[in-house]
Amino acid sequence: MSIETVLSIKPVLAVLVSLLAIPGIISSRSQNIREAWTFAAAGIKLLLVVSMLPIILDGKTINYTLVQVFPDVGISFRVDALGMLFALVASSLWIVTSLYSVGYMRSLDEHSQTRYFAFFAVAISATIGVAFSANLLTLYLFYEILSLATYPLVTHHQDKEARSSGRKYLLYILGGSVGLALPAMMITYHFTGTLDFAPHGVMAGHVNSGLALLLSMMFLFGFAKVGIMPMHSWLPAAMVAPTPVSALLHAVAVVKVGAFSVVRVMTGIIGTGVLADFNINGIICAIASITIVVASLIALSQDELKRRLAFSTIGQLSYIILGVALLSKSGMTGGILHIAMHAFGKITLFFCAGAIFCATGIKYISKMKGIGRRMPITMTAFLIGSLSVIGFPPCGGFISKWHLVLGTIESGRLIFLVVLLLSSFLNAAYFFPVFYNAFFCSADEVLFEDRVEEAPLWCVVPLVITASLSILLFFYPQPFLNLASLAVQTIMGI
Amino acid sequence: MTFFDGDSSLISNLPAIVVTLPLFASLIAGFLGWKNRKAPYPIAAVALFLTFISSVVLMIQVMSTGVAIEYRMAGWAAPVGIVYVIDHLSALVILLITSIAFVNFIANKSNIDTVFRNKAGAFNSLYLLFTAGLLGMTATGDAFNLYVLMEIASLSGYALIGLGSNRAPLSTLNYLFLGTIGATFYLLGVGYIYIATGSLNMADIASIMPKILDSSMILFAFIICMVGLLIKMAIFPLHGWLPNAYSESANVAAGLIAPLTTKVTIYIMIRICLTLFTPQYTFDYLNTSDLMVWLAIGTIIFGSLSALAQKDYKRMLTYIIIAEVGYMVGGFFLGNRIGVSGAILHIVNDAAMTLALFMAAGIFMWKTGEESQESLKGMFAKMPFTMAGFTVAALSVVGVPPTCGFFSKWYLISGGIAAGQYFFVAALIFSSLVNAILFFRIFEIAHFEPFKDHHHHSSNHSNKGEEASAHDTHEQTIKEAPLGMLIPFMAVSILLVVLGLYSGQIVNNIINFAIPSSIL
Amino acid sequence: MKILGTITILLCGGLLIFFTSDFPDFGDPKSPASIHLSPYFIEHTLEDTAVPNIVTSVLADYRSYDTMFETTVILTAGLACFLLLRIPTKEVTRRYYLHEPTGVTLRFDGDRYPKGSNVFKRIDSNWVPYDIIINFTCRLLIHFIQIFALYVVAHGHYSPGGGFQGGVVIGASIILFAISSNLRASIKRLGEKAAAIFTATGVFIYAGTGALCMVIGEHFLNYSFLAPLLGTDRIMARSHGIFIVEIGVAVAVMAVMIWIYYNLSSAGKQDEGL
Amino acid sequence: MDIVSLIAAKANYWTYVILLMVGLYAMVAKNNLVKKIVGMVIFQTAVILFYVSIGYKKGGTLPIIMHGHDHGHGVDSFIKAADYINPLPHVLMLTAIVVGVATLGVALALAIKVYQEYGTLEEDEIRKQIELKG
Repeated sequence: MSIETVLSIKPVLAVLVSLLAIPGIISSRSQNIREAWTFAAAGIKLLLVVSMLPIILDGKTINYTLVQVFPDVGISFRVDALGMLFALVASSLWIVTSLYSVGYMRSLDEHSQTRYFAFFAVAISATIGVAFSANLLTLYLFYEILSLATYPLVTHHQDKEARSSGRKYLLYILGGSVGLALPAMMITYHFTGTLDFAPHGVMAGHVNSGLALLLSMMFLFGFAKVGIMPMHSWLPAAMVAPTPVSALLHAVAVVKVGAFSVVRVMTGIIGTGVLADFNINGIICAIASITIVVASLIALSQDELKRRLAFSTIGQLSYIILGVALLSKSGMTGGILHIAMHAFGKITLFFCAGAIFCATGIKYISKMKGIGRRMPITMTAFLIGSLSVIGFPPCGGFISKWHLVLGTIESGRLIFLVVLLLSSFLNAAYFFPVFYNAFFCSADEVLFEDRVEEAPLWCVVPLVITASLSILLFFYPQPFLNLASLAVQTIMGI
Repeated sequence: MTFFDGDSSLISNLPAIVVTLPLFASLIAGFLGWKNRKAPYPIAAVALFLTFISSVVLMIQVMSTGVAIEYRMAGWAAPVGIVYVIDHLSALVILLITSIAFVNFIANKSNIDTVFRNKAGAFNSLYLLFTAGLLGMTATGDAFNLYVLMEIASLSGYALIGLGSNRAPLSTLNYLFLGTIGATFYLLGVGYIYIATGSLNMADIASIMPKILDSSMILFAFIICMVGLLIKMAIFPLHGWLPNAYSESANVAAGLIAPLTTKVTIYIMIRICLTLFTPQYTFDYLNTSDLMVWLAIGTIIFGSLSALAQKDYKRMLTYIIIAEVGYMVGGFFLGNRIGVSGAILHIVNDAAMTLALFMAAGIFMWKTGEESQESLKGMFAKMPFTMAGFTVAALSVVGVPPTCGFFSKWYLISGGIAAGQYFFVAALIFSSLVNAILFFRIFEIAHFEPFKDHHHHSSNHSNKGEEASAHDTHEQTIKEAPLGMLIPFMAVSILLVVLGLYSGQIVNNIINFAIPSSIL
Repeated sequence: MKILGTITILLCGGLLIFFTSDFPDFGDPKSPASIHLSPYFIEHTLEDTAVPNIVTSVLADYRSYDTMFETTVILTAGLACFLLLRIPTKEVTRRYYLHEPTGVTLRFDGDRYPKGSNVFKRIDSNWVPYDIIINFTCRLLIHFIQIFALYVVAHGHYSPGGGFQGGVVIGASIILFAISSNLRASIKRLGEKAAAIFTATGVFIYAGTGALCMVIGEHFLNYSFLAPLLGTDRIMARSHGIFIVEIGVAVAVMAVMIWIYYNLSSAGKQDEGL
Repeated sequence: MDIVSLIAAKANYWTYVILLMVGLYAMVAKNNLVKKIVGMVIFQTAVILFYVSIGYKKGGTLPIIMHGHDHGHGVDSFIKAADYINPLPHVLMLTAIVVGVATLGVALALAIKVYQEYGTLEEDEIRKQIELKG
C-alpha cells in the first residue's frame, strides 16, 4: 500500500506555536496578558492540528524534514493517523486545561505563575513534537524535552516534598530514557541503519529473537513515562504537582507520551511481524496484565484521591500497551482509541480532585463524606469520568474497552479477557467508595457545613466540558475511531 | 606590482596571517600598555575579531576548494622548510580557537579590568600569544615547529593561570612541571622520529613510514609522543595537574584555557596519529585501540566519580573536562570512521560547552563572589536568562537532544557499538547519568533554595494580600548580569543548540573530509 | 615518593636503554638523520643564501619561522615573569639608607625617607660593602664583553655565533654590571620599560621583516623579495635578511634576559636585589 | 668484548638516558621546589644532549662551509655532505635551549610567588599549611 505524502511545514508550526508564545508569556506585565498569550497559542495550535485532519483522514501523511543530523536520520516530522489522534487529544485538552489552570492558580494564589505557564507551553510543544515525530530520534528529542520541561512543573511548590518527588521523577524518567531507551535506539540504528518509523517496522531481518526481545524490553521499560511496573513509582510521587499539571501531564501528556512512544516503537520500529514471530507480544501482554491488576489493587488501598487516580492511570496505561500487543485488529484499535478515551475520562477526574481541593482544601477520600451535596456539579462530573474509566456506557471509555475485549477474543488469548474483566471490576471497586462517601453517607457523618460551595467558575466549566465530551464520545466517536482504524490499517496492512 | 592585487595575495597568505596577526597585536598591545592602560584591550579585541574573520575565510576557502592549503614559510618547500597545512580538520579547529578566544575575551572584560588592572599590556599580550600558539600548533605541518608553538601556548598559559587565587602559583608550578615533562617527552619523540627518518615534516615522515613500520625507533617514538601528549591532555592517571590549575585561576584565563588546551592537545594527538604516523601504523600495525580505549574508560569513570565528590562549582567542571578527555581519546582510538568523527565533533562541541560553563561560572562569581555550589541558591528566580543558558550548557554536557552534546555522544556510542567496545559505551552512558546527577544537584539548589538575602520565594501562601502582587515583586527582583557578559553567554548557549542541529552538516561537509579514507 | 620515583625512573630508564640497541651508532655517517635532509642544507646553503655557516642559514632562513617563535617564546617568558611577579615600586615601604660621612645605616618606614639628599645613600637590606676588585674588574671587562658580543652577532654568517649567542652575551654583561654594583644602578642605566620595549621591538623586527616579505612578495619571511629594497640580487637579499632578523633576535634576547633578571632578582619589586 | 663495543657505539644514548632519569627523579622525588626546577632543567638538557649527539658524524667537521667566503668561484662543486656534521639538530637545539631558559624563568617566577605565599619552598611544609587552612 503506497501512502501519499504531502510536504508541509504545518507540523513544525504546530510544534513551535506554543514555544513562540513563551517570550510573550515571560514579558507580560499582567496576568491577563499572560493568559491571553496562552490561550492564543492554544487556539492556534488546535486550529493547525485540525486543519491537517482532513488530509490525514484522506489516508495521506504530511512530511517535513527540518535538518539532517545523521546519515539517513534527521529531525523530521510526519503526521499520520496515530500521531494525529494523539495530537488532537493533546491540543484540544490543552485549551481546557489552560482554562482550568487560570482558575486553579488564581484561586489558590500560587507563586511563580509566569514560570508555570512558560513551562506548560514547552511541555505541550514537546507533546505535539512527540506526536508528529517521523523517526525515533525526533521522538526521543521531544521526549527528553518533555521530561525536563515538566520538572519545574512537578516541583512547583519548591518545598521538601516537591524536591524529593522531583528527584524520583527525574531518576525514573531520565534514568530510563538515557540508560535504556537511548542505548536501545543506538543499537537499533547500528543494526538497521535507520530510525524512521515504517508501517511494518524496520527490524525484520536485522535481528535475532534474543536481541529483539532485549530491545523490546529496553524500550518498554526505558520509556518510563508509560509507567509499566516496576518503572511506575514516579507517577504517584509526581502527584505533588499542582492539580492542573497532574491533570494535563499525568493523565494526558506525559503518560500518554510514554504510551504513544511505546506503541510507535512496537509498531514502527520493532514491527508487528517481529513481535509475533518471536512471540514477544505475549511477554509484553503478560507484563502489561500484571501492571493492570497490581496497580488496580494498590489503587484500592490509597486514601489520597490524587494518588488513587495515579494508580488508576498506571493500570489504564497498560490497557493501551496490552491492546496493541495483542496484535489483533480490534485489540489494536481499542488500545489506540484508549489513548483518547482515557484522556477525556481521566482529565475530568483530576479536574474534579482539583476543584475539591480548591473549594475545601481536602485531599483524602475518607474526609469527603457528604461532599456530593455541596458540590453536585463537580461530583456528577466525577461520576461520569469514573464511569468512562471503568468502561461503562454511555461513556467514551466503553468504546475502547469494547474493542479491547473483542481484541482478546480475536487473538484467542482468553486469559487477557479475564484480566480485562477483573480489572474493570477493580476499577469499579476503587471508584465506588468515592461516590458512596460523596452522596450516600448518612447524615450524621456529613463533614461539610453549608458554606462550602462549588469551586470557582473557571474550575467548574472545564470539568463540565470534559465530562460532556466523555459522554459525547460514546455517541460520536468517529474522529478518533476513524483515525484509530486508519492507523491500524496502516500497521496491519489491511 | 604585487601591491595592487592585494586581495588575492591577502587570501593566499591567510595561513600565515591567521597566526601572525595575534602575534603582531600582542607586540603592539604590550608596547602601548606602557603608555596607556586602556589601549591594549580594544587592540586585542579587534585583533581577535580579525583573526576570527580570517579563520572563517580560511574555512570557506578549504570547504569550497576541497583541498588542503599548503603554505610555505620563507618560501621553502616541504621537507626543507616549514609548511603550514590547512585542511578541513585544522581549519575547523582554527575556527574553534579563534571564536572561543574572541567570545571569551569580550565576555570577560570586567574580570580583566579587576584582576589585571595594573598589567593590562602584559595580560593582553599573553592572551594573544596564547591564541597565536594554539593556532600555530593547529596549522603547522612540521613536527618540531609544533613543539615551539606548544611551548608558547604553555608558557603564556602558565602566566595567565598563575595569577589567580592565593594557591594558584603552587598549582601552576605543578602544571608547569608536568607540562614540561609532557612537552619534553614530545620533543624526545620527535628526536626519535628524526633519527629514524631524517625528516621533521609530517607528510614527509608519513611517506617514509611504510618502509620502517617494524622499526623499534618508531615504536618508541610513538610511545613517547603519546605519553607526552597524554600528560598534556590530562588523561587519568596523569591528570593530577589539571583540577587545581584550572579551578584556582582567574575566570578570563580559565575560560580561555579550559576549553582549548585539552581539546587542542587532543587535536594534536589525532594529527600526529593520522598525518604523521599514518592510520595504517596507529590502528592496523600497532593495534593500540584496546589499550587506549581502556585508558579512556578509566578516565571517564574516574572523572565522573571525582566530579561527583566536588563541592566547588569550578572544580567540578575541571573533573568533567577530564572525563570528556576520555570521551575524545576513546572515540578516536575506536579506530572506525564513526568513532573518529565523533571524537572530532566532540572536540568542537566540548570546547563550546566548556566555554559556556566557564562563562556561567564567571557570571556566578560576579554575582555572588563565591565558588561553592551553595552560593547558587535561588539563581533561577534571580537570573532567569543566565540560568536558561546555563541549563542549555548543562544539558549539553549531560547529552540531551537537541543540544550538541547529544549528537557527538551519539557518534561516539555508535562508534563504540560498531567497534564492539561495549564497555566504552557503558562508560559513556554511565558518565551521562553522573553528569545528569551533577547538574540536577545544582539545579535543585538554584531552584529550591531561596536566594541568600531574599526569602520571598518560600511558598508562603498565608499572607494573601501580598501574594496578589507576588508576580510583580518577583519581576522586580530579577537582577541579571551586565549585558556585556550576558549577550556573549546567551549567544554561546544558542550556538550549542545550533551546533547540535547542524551536526549532520558539520560531519558531512567538514569532518568527513578530515578523516583519511583508509579509516572505514 | 622516593620509592615511587626510583621505580619510575628505573622502569623508564631501562626501557629507554633497552630500545637503544636498534638505534644508529654514535657518529654513524649512514644514519637516516644524516642522509635524508641534512645533505640538502650542507650542499645548498651557499647557492641558496650565500651564508657559509649552515647553522645560521638553517636557523634564520630555512627554518626561520621556528626561530621567530623562539624569539616569541622568550618574549612570552619575559611577559610571564612580569605579569606574575611585578609589584609597583610604590608599595615597597621599608628602605635602608647609609649616612656616608658617618657610616651609620638608618631604616625608614613608610614614605618618610630622605629624598634627594647628598649624604644619604640608599642601600639594600642585606648590604655588604662592595669589593673594590670585583667592582673594578667587572667595569673593565664589561666593555670587552659587549664588543665581543657585537662581533658574535655580526659575524654569525661566517663563524659560530649569531643573534642568540650575541644577545645573551650582551644581556649577561649588563647582568654582570647589576651584580657587581647593584640593581638600582643598573635600572638607572637601562630601565624596565626600556627592556620591555626593546624586547617587543626585537620580535617586531623579526616578524615585521617577515610581514614585509609577505606584503611585497608572496611568502612570510621569504627574504628574497627584499632584493629590490636592499638593492642586491635575490640570494644576497637572503643573506642580508638573515642579518636583519639576527639583529632583531639579539635585541630581543638581550632585553628579555635583563628584564627577567630584574624581576627575578628583586622578586618583582625592582627596588633592591643582587 | 661485545658489550664494550656496544656501549661505545651507543654511549651517547646511555648518557642522555641517565641524565634524563636523574632529572626525572629529582622532579618526582625531591621535596624542595627549587630542586625540582633544577631537575626539570637537567631533564631538558638531557634531551638537548641527545639531539646534539645525533648530529655528529664520524669524519665530519663543524657545519661552516670551508672557503665559504670564496663564493662565486665554483666552490659549490666540491662541498660534500659527508664532510660536515649534521646542522639541523644544532638549529633545533638552539630553539630548545631558549625554550628551556624561558621555562626556567617562568618556573622561578612561580617559585618566588609560592615562597611569598607560604614562606617556604618545601612541599611537605606547604601541604601542611594548606591542610591547616582547611
